[in-house]
Amino acid sequence: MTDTTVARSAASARPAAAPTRKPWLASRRNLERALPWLVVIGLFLVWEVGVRAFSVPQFVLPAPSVIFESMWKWRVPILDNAWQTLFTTAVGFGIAIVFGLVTGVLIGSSSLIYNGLYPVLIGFNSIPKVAVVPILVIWFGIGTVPAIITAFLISFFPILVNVATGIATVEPELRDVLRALGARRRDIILKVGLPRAMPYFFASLKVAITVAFVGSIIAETVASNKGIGHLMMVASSRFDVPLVFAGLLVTALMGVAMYIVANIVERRMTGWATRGMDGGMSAPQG
Amino acid sequence: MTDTTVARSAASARPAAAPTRKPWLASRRNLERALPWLVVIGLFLVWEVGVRAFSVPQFVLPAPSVIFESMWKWRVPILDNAWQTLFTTAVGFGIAIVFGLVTGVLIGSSSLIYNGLYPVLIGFNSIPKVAVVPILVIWFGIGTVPAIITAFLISFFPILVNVATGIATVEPELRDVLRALGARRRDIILKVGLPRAMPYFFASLKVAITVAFVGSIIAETVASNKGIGHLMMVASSRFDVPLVFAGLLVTALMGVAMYIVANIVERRMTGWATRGMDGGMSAPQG
Amino acid sequence: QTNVSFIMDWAWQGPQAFALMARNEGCFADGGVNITLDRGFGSGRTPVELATGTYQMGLGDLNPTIRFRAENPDSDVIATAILFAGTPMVAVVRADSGIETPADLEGRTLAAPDFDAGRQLFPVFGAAAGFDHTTVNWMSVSPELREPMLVRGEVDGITGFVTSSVPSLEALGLGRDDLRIFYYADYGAELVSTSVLTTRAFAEANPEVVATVTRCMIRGVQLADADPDGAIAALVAHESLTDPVVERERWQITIDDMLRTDLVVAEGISTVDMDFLQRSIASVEDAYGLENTLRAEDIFDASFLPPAEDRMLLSE
Amino acid sequence: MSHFVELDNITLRYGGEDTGTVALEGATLRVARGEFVAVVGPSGCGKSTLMKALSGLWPVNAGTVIVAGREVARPLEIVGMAFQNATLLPWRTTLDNVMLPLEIVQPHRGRLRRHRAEYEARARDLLKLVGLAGFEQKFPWQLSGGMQQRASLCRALIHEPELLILDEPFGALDMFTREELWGVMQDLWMTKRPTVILVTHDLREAVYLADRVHVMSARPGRMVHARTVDLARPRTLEGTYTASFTAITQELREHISHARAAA
Amino acid sequence: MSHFVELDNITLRYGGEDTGTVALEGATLRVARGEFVAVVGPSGCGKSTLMKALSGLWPVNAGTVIVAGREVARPLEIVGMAFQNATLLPWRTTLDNVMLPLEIVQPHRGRLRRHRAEYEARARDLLKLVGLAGFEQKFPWQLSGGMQQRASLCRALIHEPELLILDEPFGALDMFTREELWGVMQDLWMTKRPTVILVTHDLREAVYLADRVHVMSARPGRMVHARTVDLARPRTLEGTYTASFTAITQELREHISHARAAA
Ligand SMILES: Nc1ncnc2c1ncn2[C@@H]1O[C@H](COP(=O)(O)OP(=O)(O)OP(=O)(O)O)[C@@H](O)[C@H]1O
Ligand SMILES: Nc1ncnc2c1ncn2[C@@H]1O[C@H](COP(=O)(O)OP(=O)(O)OP(=O)(O)O)[C@@H](O)[C@H]1O
Ligand SMILES: Cc1ncc(C[n+]2csc(CCO)c2C)c(N)n1
Ligand SMILES: [Mg+2]
Ligand SMILES: [Mg+2]
Repeated sequence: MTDTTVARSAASARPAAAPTRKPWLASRRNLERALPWLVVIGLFLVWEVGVRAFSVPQFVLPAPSVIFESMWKWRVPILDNAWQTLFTTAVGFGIAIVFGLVTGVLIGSSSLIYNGLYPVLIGFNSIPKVAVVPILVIWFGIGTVPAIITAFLISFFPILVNVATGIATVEPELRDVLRALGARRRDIILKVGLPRAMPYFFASLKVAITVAFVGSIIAETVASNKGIGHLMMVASSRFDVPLVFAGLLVTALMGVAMYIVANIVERRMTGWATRGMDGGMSAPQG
Repeated sequence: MTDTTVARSAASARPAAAPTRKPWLASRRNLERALPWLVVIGLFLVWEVGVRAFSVPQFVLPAPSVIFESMWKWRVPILDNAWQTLFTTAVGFGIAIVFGLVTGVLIGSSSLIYNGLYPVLIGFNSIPKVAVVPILVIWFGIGTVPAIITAFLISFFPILVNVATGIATVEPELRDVLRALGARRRDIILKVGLPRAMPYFFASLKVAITVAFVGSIIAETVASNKGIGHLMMVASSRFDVPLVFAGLLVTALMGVAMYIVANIVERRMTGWATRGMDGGMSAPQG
Repeated sequence: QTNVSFIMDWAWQGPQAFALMARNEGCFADGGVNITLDRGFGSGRTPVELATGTYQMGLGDLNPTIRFRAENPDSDVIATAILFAGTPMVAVVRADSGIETPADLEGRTLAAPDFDAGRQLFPVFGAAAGFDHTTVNWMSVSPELREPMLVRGEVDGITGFVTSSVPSLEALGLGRDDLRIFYYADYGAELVSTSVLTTRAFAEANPEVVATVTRCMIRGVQLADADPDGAIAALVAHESLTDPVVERERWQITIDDMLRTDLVVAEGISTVDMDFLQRSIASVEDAYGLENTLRAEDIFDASFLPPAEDRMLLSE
Repeated sequence: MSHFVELDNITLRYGGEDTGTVALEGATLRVARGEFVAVVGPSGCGKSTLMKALSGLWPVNAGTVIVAGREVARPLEIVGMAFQNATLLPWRTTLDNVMLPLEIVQPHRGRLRRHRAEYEARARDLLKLVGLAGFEQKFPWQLSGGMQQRASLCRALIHEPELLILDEPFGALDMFTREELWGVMQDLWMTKRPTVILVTHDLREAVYLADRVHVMSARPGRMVHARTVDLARPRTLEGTYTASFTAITQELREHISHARAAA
Repeated sequence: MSHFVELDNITLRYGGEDTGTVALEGATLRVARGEFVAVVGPSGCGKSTLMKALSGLWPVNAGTVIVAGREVARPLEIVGMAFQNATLLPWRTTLDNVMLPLEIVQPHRGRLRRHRAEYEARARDLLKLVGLAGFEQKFPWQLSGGMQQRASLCRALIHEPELLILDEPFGALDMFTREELWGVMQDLWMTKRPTVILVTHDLREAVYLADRVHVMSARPGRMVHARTVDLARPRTLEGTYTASFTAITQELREHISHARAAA
């Protein structure tokens, strides 16, 4: 989205500054690359210092150093459980992408389906999925399946909404290009609707990935003998708050990892939407 | 999005069919209006029949009739608690809108902020909010505040993502219209970025509303003496599964109600994006 | 009037009704305490809430508090009264499962939440009943899935509190006759249960307040024991979602299985045998693999109790 | 004789019965197979609307639209259309934009996968013909306005449609590029003989290219004049400076002037 | 004398050092305050790019751009620009689109709220002048191509900027509407005397309106010829058919022809 290198063409980037400013540009790019790390490190520092300064008890909020220690100490079970959660989430998320795309296209391209399905979907999605997990467990037994389904159920909706909106707001001019060729509805969706909706599809993936993790983890806390959710449950049941936070941190890491994957795909596919420029509203030199 | 009446101008709707087809059109519009009801009623019927046919035990899945009965029986406390949840959710959601808009604009308009904040936000949002509630309780005490904060924390992210994407993918041609006037960055965002992002902002509200409910309810199950979450906790701790489902159903209803409100505002503000047409990909007559 | 916020051990149910009776009688107010009674979220949460200062006093099964103290040596959560001396911890199996004695549980699968006290103190049960608890397989489920798992036969048994599991199973269609219930206490597990908790710092700063709250909680148990229906009525008035029939039964089970131990009937509520308590602490520490460091006097302070004659049960 | 394209007394209204804008009212146009017809008229008179009606993109409120013997209810496969705005798809390169119709229209659609190289060569040739060689892999927003318009023209031609609808295809071009493309268009028409309907503001262009020029009235648009151009083919640029040529443009000029004044 | 607009030997490249498209190379243009200058050249030669450079929308890679005595680093408030594409904001009505600059540019920005009615009247007058009376409340997509272009022109004029940059403002209009607007432009220029830089493909238009016409080479664009038009003002449409007028257009024609051929 805010990438400066573009798919299929590097010839499109606006000069971000006059040539004389190159050194600054270079350092800006470096800054951009370094910034997430700086933010994270800064956050942890503030946290560590805050916890120590106010001597917050460990069972309230453990210091990052304590969490890292716990992470290292329990690295084997953490990796084991993280792997399980990652797998569950990825599968549920994968199903959600397919389902979200298909249903999004249907809802976005027909006001009948839109009117018929949207309220029901909204209603369903207002329900906390924790409440649905027990039913899934009773139907599918304890294990991976309920977690996958939960990850799916929780994450398809953001995808669906954005795909539907993307399809429904395609500029009629672009649609007419295909219609004028006598294109079938399916072709119009494939050649105009979906490409046009891509930037928003990828935006929705950012949301969907995070909620997919939330979904599989809450399912694991309700009924599972594996996964980060289970690990956090065990940890909290023995007051091991640092381990709980280690589980949260690992989840966050996995979320970011999945985001990076999605981001790479996004940059390849939606460079056109930002014309390969710095995606900002700012002037090239402003 | 798929509205046929447009903001400020009724003169824009495509004729959806040749005049001779009017009666069919009329019945189609009626169908559209009736469809959500039909779908809901159909769903409940299938559910009821299924439960009876397979004599599913009540603790697995109570029949709708049983749920409605329970809803009626406990109507006074349900309304009481629903009101609390609605209030909590609305407040948290309101804060999320403001915060999501502002942060979305920042992230969407600066690749520096984008790069610095996005990974951190993704990481944070991958964490199940249930795990954060206890900390909030320690800081803010048991009651409404943690629930409001949870609703906020869980629902700002979808808004932020879509606003940021909307701002970042504004067509450079439109941006240049303002830039050529020497407009300040703030003006460009207000006059082009935000209007352009509106369809996606409203799309995100659909997601955000539903997760806001999820947020306040899970907070209520962890720390509150009021609200639908509390009700469901009480109900589930004595295995009153029909009452749990009654709570879920009321939540779904509230979600739909908030959606309808958002939808009305949306239709007023984003008619331009669909050119006031049936939002479909279909030909006027196809 | 001193403000005290008090957290219960669980949602408002039959076993929690007594506190409301005491409050309705005006016991706290008369003693100069303006008490706020909040629902709880499990006995494990209470010591944490007290240690963080979110609440000044609370109610909870003593075992999680023992563990909390042992694992956080700096913390100073103490009990000022043990209201229910009998432990509600049980293992429940179906009567037709072929499990006749606790030893038959070996190699079987039990369902319970990770934080379930019955599951966490299962080693104490194993040691007392003389079987190898390590051969048991556990299935981690949330509380609302525990009993359905047993009903649907997906596990051989569950652990939990008799006050919660038995009414739940009845609601799911398994009456007492269909069940075999192993009370940990019946096999010699030396455990106590629901206690009035606070921090030592608060108690030393506000001795009268703590004494009043402790006295009134005992008073509440006396009242609720003498008038169970009145207790449920108070409960219904407080929590409109209450189902009186279920809660009446729950309270009755609490009276029968947890409150009326021989010692309490003979010498009054919160009459504590310190040797028993010390052994109980040791068994908890053993169950969690902790060193035996906590002394009974460190965790139970009898000095806030009213005199024994004010602690006798009123009924009979 | 039945015509290939037959618009009969059509009315087209954007929006509702009372509030809507009536863009066309009683417009009639007949074009024989293989004819080259131009439509001229004042800005906003309904030329683009007429094109949308006859391509089936927008349904008419009254009257009939018949193309190739069948009433037009939805857009036809046999049409190639260049819109007034280039409307290239921004996520496709210029080459991919030009090749779009091949992915949609039979028989190319079915053959595209196997004969990709051949079709791609055809697209590249077309692009070269309009002066866009070397820009095949650029995205539309990397082209100038006139270049976009030329790419859009290629897209209308690539699948060699029977009916070509061109809405001001040369409007954004300088005179020389424009005149060059007139020649290209004329060659193409004379070899393949598609039916062409061209909207233009340039009377020289209309007379150079068309067999017949229709003049539209101001909105609501209808045909007020038709002028057959019986100049010999192939026509040359020099020919546009002859007296017979300028007489025709002059005549059309007057009619448009009237049409505008009447509004 | 220092010029109001001074582009000195500028180079502008889209994209990277090696792979990018060089759109302008060594282009130089000087315009005095109050002058009316036209720029012509073959399609894709860099005319629009030149406008973007001089309005500060796109930074140059080499050379200097000076407007009103200061080097242009970012767009200036004193500019009114009509883009080659109308680029009206689709969520605003025509009237609101035209009034957009008033919401941005001082002193109008500060006065708009209190003097709304007055400004709105001005906008309506402008719209009427270009023949768009009655379309104030329509959305851009409810206008024809030519109507959109006219609205876009109004937007460039509404705040009476000192420097007007017009990129083919009349390209989508029929001859009559176009000629009418030439008159409007000339009147406006003669009364308010803004500095105007006009890009056009129509040599008659260039010579009718401008004090000087610059011819650009094919890409990479630079100025290859400048022709001062010393015809008396106000110029008339009849004047465009005089020999002195056509001599100038003919001369320019030849230069463009050379510029194209050289590429
Ligand atoms: N989508 C639309 N909705 C409403 N009105 C429209 C729409 N499109 C065009 N109109 C109106 O219909 C009339 C005719 O428009 P049309 O685009 O056909 O004109 P045109 O002859 O092509 O003009 P130009 O030469 O300027 O392109 C105009 O008055 C315009 O305002
Ligand atoms: N955003 C862009 N990115 C990359 N290349 C561009 C971009 N804009 C224009 N170009 C290239 O720069 C060159 C000049 O384009 P420009 O738009 O200035 O031409 P022009 O003279 O205005 O042409 P026309 O008369 O067709 O409008 C063209 O070759 C074009 O491909
Ligand atoms: C560790 C632990 N603490 C509390 C409860 C909740 N609970 C359910 S029934 C009951 C009655 C006893 O007073 C209590 C306290 C639990 N299940 N596990
Ligand atoms: Mg048109
Ligand atoms: Mg241009």
